[in-house]
Amino acid sequence: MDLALTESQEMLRTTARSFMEHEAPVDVVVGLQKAESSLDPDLWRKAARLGWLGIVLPAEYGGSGDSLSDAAVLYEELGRGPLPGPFFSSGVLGALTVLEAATDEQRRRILPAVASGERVLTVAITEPNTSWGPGGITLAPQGRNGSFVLNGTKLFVSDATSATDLIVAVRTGDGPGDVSLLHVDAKARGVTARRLPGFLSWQCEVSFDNVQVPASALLGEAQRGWAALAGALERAVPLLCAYIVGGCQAVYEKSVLYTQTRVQFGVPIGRFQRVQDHVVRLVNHLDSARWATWEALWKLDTGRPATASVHMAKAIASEAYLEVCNAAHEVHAGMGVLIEYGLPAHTQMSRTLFHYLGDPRWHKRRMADALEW
Amino acid sequence: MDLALTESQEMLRTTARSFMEHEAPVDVVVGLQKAESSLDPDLWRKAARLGWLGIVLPAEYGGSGDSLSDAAVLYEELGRGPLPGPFFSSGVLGALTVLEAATDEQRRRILPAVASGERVLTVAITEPNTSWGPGGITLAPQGRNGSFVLNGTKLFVSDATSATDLIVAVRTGDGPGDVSLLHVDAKARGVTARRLPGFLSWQCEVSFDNVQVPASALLGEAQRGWAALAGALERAVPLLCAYIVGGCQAVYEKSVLYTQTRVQFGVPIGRFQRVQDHVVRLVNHLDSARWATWEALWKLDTGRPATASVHMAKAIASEAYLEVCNAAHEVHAGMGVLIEYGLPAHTQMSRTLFHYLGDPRWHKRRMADALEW
Amino acid sequence: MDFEVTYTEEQQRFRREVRGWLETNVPASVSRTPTSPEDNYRRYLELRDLGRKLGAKGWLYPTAPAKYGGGGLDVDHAIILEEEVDRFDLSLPPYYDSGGRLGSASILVWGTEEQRQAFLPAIYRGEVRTWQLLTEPGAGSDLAGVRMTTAVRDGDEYVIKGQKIFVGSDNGTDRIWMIVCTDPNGKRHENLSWFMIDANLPGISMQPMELMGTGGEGGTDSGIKQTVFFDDVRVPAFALVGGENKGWTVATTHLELEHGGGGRIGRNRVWDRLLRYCQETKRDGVPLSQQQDVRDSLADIYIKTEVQRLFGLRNFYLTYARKPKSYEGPQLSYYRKTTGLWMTGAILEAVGPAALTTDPTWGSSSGFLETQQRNGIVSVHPGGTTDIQRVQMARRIGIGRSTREKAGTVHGAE
Amino acid sequence: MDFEVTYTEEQQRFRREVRGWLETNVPASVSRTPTSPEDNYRRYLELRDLGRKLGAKGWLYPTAPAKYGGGGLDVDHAIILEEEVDRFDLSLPPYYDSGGRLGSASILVWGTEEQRQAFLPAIYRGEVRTWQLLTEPGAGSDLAGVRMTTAVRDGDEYVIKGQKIFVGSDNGTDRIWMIVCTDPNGKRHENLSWFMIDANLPGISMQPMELMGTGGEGGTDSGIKQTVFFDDVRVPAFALVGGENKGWTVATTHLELEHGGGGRIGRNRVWDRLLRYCQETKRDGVPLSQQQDVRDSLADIYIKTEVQRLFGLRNFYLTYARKPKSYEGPQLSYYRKTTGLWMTGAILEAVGPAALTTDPTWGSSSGFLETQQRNGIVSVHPGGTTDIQRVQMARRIGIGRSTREKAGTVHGAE
Repeated sequence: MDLALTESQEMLRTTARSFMEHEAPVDVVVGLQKAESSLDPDLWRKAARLGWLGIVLPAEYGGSGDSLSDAAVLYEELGRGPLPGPFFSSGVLGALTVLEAATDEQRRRILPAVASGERVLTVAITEPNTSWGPGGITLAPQGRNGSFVLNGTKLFVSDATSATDLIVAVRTGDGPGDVSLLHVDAKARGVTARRLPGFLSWQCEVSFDNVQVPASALLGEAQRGWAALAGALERAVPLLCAYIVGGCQAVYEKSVLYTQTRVQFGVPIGRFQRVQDHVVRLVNHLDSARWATWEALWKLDTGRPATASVHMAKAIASEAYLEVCNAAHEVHAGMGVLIEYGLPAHTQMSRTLFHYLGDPRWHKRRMADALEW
Repeated sequence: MDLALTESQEMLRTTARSFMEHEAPVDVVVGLQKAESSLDPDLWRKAARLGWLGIVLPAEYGGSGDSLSDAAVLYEELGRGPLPGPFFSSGVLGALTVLEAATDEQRRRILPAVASGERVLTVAITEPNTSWGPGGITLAPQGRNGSFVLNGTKLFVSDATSATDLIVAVRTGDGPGDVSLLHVDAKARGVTARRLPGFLSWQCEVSFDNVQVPASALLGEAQRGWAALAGALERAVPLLCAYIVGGCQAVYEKSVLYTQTRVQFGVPIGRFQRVQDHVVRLVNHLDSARWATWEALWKLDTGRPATASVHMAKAIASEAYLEVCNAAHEVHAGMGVLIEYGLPAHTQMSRTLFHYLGDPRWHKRRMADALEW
Repeated sequence: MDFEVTYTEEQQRFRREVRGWLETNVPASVSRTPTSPEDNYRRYLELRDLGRKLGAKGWLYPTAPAKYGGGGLDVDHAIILEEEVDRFDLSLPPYYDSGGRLGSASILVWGTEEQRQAFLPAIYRGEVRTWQLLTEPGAGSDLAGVRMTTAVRDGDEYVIKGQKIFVGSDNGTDRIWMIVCTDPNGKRHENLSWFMIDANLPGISMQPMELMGTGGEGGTDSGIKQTVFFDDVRVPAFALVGGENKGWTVATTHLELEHGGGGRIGRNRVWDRLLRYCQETKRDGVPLSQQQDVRDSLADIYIKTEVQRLFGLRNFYLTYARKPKSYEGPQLSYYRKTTGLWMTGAILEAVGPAALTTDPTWGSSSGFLETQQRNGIVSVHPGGTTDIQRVQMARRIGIGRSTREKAGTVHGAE
Repeated sequence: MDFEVTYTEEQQRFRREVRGWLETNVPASVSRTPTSPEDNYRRYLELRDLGRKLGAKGWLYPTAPAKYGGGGLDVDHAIILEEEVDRFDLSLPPYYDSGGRLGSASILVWGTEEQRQAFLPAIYRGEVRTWQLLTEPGAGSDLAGVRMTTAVRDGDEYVIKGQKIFVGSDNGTDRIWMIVCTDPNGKRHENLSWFMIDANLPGISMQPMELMGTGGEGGTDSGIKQTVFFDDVRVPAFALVGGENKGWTVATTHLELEHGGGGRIGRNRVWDRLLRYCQETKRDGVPLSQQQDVRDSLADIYIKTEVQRLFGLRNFYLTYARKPKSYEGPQLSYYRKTTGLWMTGAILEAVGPAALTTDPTWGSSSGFLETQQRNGIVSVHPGGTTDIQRVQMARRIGIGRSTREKAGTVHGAE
């Protein structure tokens, strides 16, 4: 048993922490919040140069071939911002989906450009019914002679306004899992991506209006799309959880510092039991998310059955980030809701990720199924 | 609008409070806890003499014809003990069920003896499936030529070990509500009542082994039993809630007193915010239960539609008593779990009444149905 | 007990009169959700105009004494008025005027006859709106710790310097009232003074603060509060209410009201709209309200709003029947705030991400769900954090201190 | 990271050896739920006998130093032992001996070599059981406030007077250790002393306290604790561990362990049995575990037990890898207690009133659900209320005081 990071993980953490402090301090993160696209070209180039965009990809596809646990160290640091940008959408979920679904030729065509940052992927799964299982996919392409025509809408697609390539899950049969994945050019005629307004962080509507998709756009085999996506999700979700853990950690540190420095009634407010209790609640959620996430990563990296652990980690992490932000708002009162202070960026992200890729109730039920109760 | 008690209600409260202080202080209540029967003959006689056993009955049946709100004043005081005994089982639910279901002849035969305390009723509704709706009633009498034979089990029957007469809900048809009520002598051959052991307050198993029941035992008409019972429950449940409110109030007062007098770290523990927060949680639950209960009573007494309010009151009160006791245990630590201190009698009662006549989830769903969402 | 206000025939006539008047005078356009800052301002002016019309009839502050320009009506008539404006999703006043509502209560209790005559009519008639200035960078929960903003007597005037934060809303104000420090070396609670002043005096300047909540006066933009700077602002000594260094005592009046002491009647707007949304929105062909999960969440949410209504009703009764109160004011406030915050999560779980967007297609109508998601958080701190409200409750229950604290007085000479 | 202990071939052989030994030596009868006080005592004697056999092999306190009679085994072997006894629903020691477990840790750290040799072997070999005596009527959460029980030096002896409450369990004890006041006028934390004494000395008497929980040593009767009276009890000065007035320092060692600092591995017994119960019990023909409501509750309960397991694992790792700890000890304890209390409600809602009865027909097997209903409440206070555990957490996080507090030492000379 060893619950410490390895030496190389510690080094990666130091690099990433320093990157975040210099390139993405709170004013940068706050400044990006209202942008239509989450991608800041300068940050994106630098991240690509550090090899972060291909961190989960094997070397043969231009990646660094790191373990998921290694990548989690990076995503914890990115989550501290919370740094916007399609890091996860493209570099993790997009990359792993292509890796799971595509033919080797397709992989070689797509993935190196993902690792280098030239291509930006996002995976379009859910629709207005907002279900994250295969049953929620109803968008069915027309046309048969090899090519496809798409008409319809995908919703809550992360970072679609900065994507160059969309991986679209479509229904191609009547069986529950008869889903195929199409690789669609985000600039193709008839494709429109729009950031949804409100208390959401770069979740987009993508609409397809008579979009012509060539036969070669089918990733791998038809009807095998859900199996591939499920495999990619199982490995991607714990990295989203790591991003959340990093967010929780940053909010925790902000809150502790505030209780130590904010003076009311002549003493730092951390002396008041009620304020302490908000912090206690916060750290309990943080640690729950952290250890559930890391155990799931360990199971995946060591080839153990991990499905139940992954669902549990997402359920815990989703709830944790929401509750951590709530507790932080109680600690900070007025200061916490000032946009420029930076806490609202976490709060909005916590709401966004609460449901993204499945909310706690959905994951708890999948967990129970996986445990075969 | 007037949220105060009437003058006569204030008088009843004073009488009942004084009765409880003299006849049923904490050592009496604690002393009764392990008895097989909840009925203390001396207390029962005195309560009868005060007219409390017929408080919801019209004068023509030997009762005092008080409103439900009047009766609620009494039941709040009894709940402070919490005073054991079939006050509610016989004097409220039993009496109202007979009133709703029976023919005038039957009422005249049964009810005056209930008001005088000679007969002790209890209503046997639920079975091993522990559902409180008509669907949960599966015990079906055999025999047709007028008389009935009962074989089976009723569970969680309150105070059955002190009852002289059982009102048994039986299934007499295939329709969901095809239920009839039989008036069974608790001493009849083949009837066995047994207090269920454990963290339950006088909830009993009643088993029927070839029990012969004459035709005259049918209360009112066949198949009309559920309608009658539903009518009785709608009026009885708020009085059970009032008993719970009284319990919550007593636990609240005990807890406040303890925080004022228990000294640790050189000050009364009430000075600590964490201790205060247990009390705050407690009083919020207490007041929720109180006002939901009294609004339901007011609706019933003024002939307004009250079904949703009654379900809401029971859902809130059930949860409140449980949480109030939990908070009190956090306030009291070790002292609170000493049997002789009296808090455990409330804690056990709170668990018992959590589910009795329907748990919060059941009542919330019935409330939603009643509101026609 | 009686949980309902019973109306006489005269009162029912009054209700018909009010309803008819409102149907004529409330512009249909005020129900819109503003789409831009300019639109927000236009809507604000429409509401101010409505306020002046209500004020002229004595319906803006219906129970305020008639001799100062209020309605002089009894509680029953006030309830009718509130219920009727509530049908238009409005309150009295129909715009952000908590400074007027709370400030006028303090003046009525603590002002001299001259001050009442000078300050109250403009408020009651809707001619001015008023912001309250309490919080300072170093004095939030610890309101009695106000030190940064000071006033020094100079002849017939006071000179005010300093800074207040988290003030008001958008679109400016006519009047402000504030607590300032008039004795920097004085004892706590005996060193503050309460002033009612003109918002346009030389030396007063404002700078907006962008908040996570939605617009203070409607709209789905970020909420705006102000930082207000005082640079040697000269105010007449007449602006001092309740006497020098008596400001804390004066403030307890409005704090009791702000902490829920006054109670509330009326329906819960979030609930009504949430239920309607769940009944009208289908997922996989079935209305949300018919799905067991959502139904269970709705039941939980409904029950909390009902308890809040009951606590509000009780406080309303205690206030107007002049019964003694203890912890009930802060209890209502605490319950309302914690319920609002809890509800953000409950609604998010029940409704899903549609609760997070103002998108006209994929969100809820007028973005009201998204507004609740933000404001359920932002509403937790103004008027005292939930921590402070528990401090109040504990003191009044009699466990926080060696002597039990009393509720502030909210009745004045009438 | 690696969340699993990896076993060498030697360790796997050891596991087989332990398993075989336990299968031979654990009487099948100990798994019964005692039905009477007499039966409870008989079962206790069986467990003590098992303890002596384990002790003789060094398996009762496996990581304790061999030179004092412990097992001298490393952590991996200890884990194997714990996992194997856990298969019999037992722990090490297999009876209530927290006094021995916590007391021996203190002696190992703070005792002299002579004291270690005198006190430890009997504990490690299972020859004695030990109760701890801490709480007094006036000193519960405020343990440092012990004043009622005093010890006065008289030559080579101390004379102890006073009273301790909430002590031990049923069936008596051989040894006791306690904190007493040795300087009534001394400074807080510098006026207590720590004694290890024989439970049968003249002047010691006990009186049972009946509690709401179930029997401390099994059974579904009321739980029993003791009030212990000291009437001029003379103990040798040798019984004083750590020096006069150093008792608070000595106590911090056991408090850290008691507050979860040591961590825990192993499965959650309530969970395993609850799941099995819900799979085996049908309602209306369908297993509880297949009903969506119950399934959702089970998922919530499972997740909390998993988090508790992960916190325990982390603390276990930190302890035995000798990594610095901060708030993790009290966090585990706080989480365990609040989860246990919460779970009483969650199980009651999921399973219904069957959770409340020990009835063999209508309750759960051996009444384990009913036991959880009681003990989930009763377990909240021993070893520090949840309030006190939050005090500890806050201090160690560095917000409760001006200087951050360190975790107590749990390692001694080995």
